[in-house]
Amino acid sequence: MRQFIAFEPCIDMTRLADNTGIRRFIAGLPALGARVAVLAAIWWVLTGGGASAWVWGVPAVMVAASLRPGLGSGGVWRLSLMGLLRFLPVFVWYNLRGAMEVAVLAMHPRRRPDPVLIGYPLRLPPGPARVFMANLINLVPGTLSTRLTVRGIEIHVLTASASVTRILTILERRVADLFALQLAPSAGLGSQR
Amino acid sequence: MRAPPSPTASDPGNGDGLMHPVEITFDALLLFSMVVLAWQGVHARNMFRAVVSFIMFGLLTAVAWVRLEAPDIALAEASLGAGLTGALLLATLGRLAPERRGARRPKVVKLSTLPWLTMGLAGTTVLLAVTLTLPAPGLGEAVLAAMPAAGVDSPVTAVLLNFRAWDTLLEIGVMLLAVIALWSLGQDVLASKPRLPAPALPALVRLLFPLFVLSTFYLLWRGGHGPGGAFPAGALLAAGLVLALLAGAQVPERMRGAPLRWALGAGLFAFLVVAVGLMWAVGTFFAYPPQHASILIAIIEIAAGLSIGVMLTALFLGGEPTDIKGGGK
Amino acid sequence: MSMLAGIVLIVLGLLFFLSGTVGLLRFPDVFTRLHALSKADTLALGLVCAGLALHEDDGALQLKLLLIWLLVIVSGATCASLIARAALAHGIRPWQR
Amino acid sequence: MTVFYLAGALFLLANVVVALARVLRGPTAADRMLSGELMGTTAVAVLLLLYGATGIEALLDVALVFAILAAMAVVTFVRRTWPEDPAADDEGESR
Repeated sequence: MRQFIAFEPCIDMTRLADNTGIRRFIAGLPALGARVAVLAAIWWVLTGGGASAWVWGVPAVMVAASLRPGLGSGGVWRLSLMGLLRFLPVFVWYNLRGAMEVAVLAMHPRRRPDPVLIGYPLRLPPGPARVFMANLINLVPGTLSTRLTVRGIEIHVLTASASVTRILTILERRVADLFALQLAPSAGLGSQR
Repeated sequence: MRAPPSPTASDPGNGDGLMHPVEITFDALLLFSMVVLAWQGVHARNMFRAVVSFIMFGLLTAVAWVRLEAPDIALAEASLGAGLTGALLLATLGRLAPERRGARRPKVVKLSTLPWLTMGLAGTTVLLAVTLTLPAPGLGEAVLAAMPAAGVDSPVTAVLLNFRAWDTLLEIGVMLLAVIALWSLGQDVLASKPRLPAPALPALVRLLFPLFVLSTFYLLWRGGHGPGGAFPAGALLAAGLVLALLAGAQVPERMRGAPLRWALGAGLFAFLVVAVGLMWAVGTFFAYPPQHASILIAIIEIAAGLSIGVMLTALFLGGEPTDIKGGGK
Repeated sequence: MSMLAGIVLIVLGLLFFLSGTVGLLRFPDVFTRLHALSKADTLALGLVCAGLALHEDDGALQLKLLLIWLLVIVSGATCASLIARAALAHGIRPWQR
Repeated sequence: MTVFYLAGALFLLANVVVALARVLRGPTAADRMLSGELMGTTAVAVLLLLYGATGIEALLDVALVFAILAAMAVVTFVRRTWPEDPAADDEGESR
């Protein structure tokens, strides 16, 4: 499996790739294409386009698409467009709410945080989606991921309340949509520690 | 975009160019916080506090260069100050013995420093007075007059890689000497710490790395007609490489020998080839014919950007890459 | 109209920056302070970027502002976890009421 | 309009100066690092506002460089200055 950033509808090309090199190369093509397309778009954003920009841009995109930092594969990023549309509003809303809650807590003369560490068993399959979720947790109301373990995430909660697990469950479902993944059957609610 | 460039500290109050009170307050506050941070950076007794102060000082220095309408230097300061300088200091701190790491330094300010302080202040005042009497434009007009033959649209790049390219050549040579000196001292220190980081870190670096490469190219391209060029681009490339090393990447086995040395020397090599080649083709040492200046500068710029990036990374590594610990994945 | 909306967004962003700083100073331990930074500051920068984008009419520049925000948000979210993990590993226990 | 942007930048700068107290007070190295991170984010915002005031597009590039390097200091910090060391788990050395 190769690591790449891909925005493609869910045609699972990797399933076609068994062992043969050519097949794997062909299977990697749409991924490489997607990578090149995304990087070319970013190049356009950086430079604003124009002929002289693309003289540099074509080699730049090629080099950027082919160089890897040598950190192995993080797994496939296969994003679904519909999932993105479902994910974005939820993310924006939660990010706003998270910032508001922190702001109120910081500004309020008497209210103090009441933090607690909880474990949240992840239902997402291992891979980039889990890391994405762990990072996302830092941006939504009252949660901060501290450790990603095999079983789940250890989370520092700013103010202990029942709404945290509900938010996390909703968020996890939206992340699964975004990555076009199926969640594992429910592993029960987050256990207090 | 909208408003014309606002008057700044570079032309203090000549006629209509008076600064708005908000600007004056901003500059004063900026200056104040820079002095505080510089003081902390030098005199803080907790080493870590000193390093963080220095990093923050670097960030504010970039803002100060922006206020002085020198975006070129701001860009260089941003790419070095926010990237490699801080990383070098933080890594050095980690190499100190644990008891010294967060430890208190002996108190430096004594009463005997007072004469030195007075002398310093007096010297600064004299320098300031002398600076104010200097003719204001400097060499700016001479540079602008020569721009049509420069081969690039950015005056700063023209000076660095055309009019005074000789200086830049020597600078790159000095950097290379520093790397050679460092390699002769010992082997790299990163290889001894193969512990794997949290999965979030490699994920971040895998995501950012292509962007580092892309923006390196962007700054090289930008250098042709605006703030940018080989130095900030090289610094950015180095930051990307260092980030990859910090996330657990190893210098690949097949890159350790000749390819690494070629990358380190590419800048100097390109410079010398162009300089000597021109002597053979045109008859003068290192004087670009105007019609080819643009492409020659581009070649040198790419080679120099690559070299600077790899040299800075080598300086961060702190020695020649070893192949003792398990190789690249 | 978009001028006014931009100003409102920027002012909101500045207020969130302020609340992030207040949180950094008032919250009792490193974990709670991380909450303040990772949420308030990233949103604050997003609001400033959005406000400036509204005042801008060049599409590439608007997207550049978005790119800057995305870079900061990705770095910020990852760094928050990294610091929290390091602090726990160094035996810093979360503050409790 | 220019004055509005400049006033915003001034506000942010004052904000950061106040946050410097966290560098001085600590108590742990992580706390000091946090104010460094705050400074990075704020510097990006200040540069964007200065861009708004002056219209010099190069300032966006400076902000972009800051943004792409935002993780640099923290990553070096957790990997080199303060690496996780199981042996030192319960003493938290460089507080």
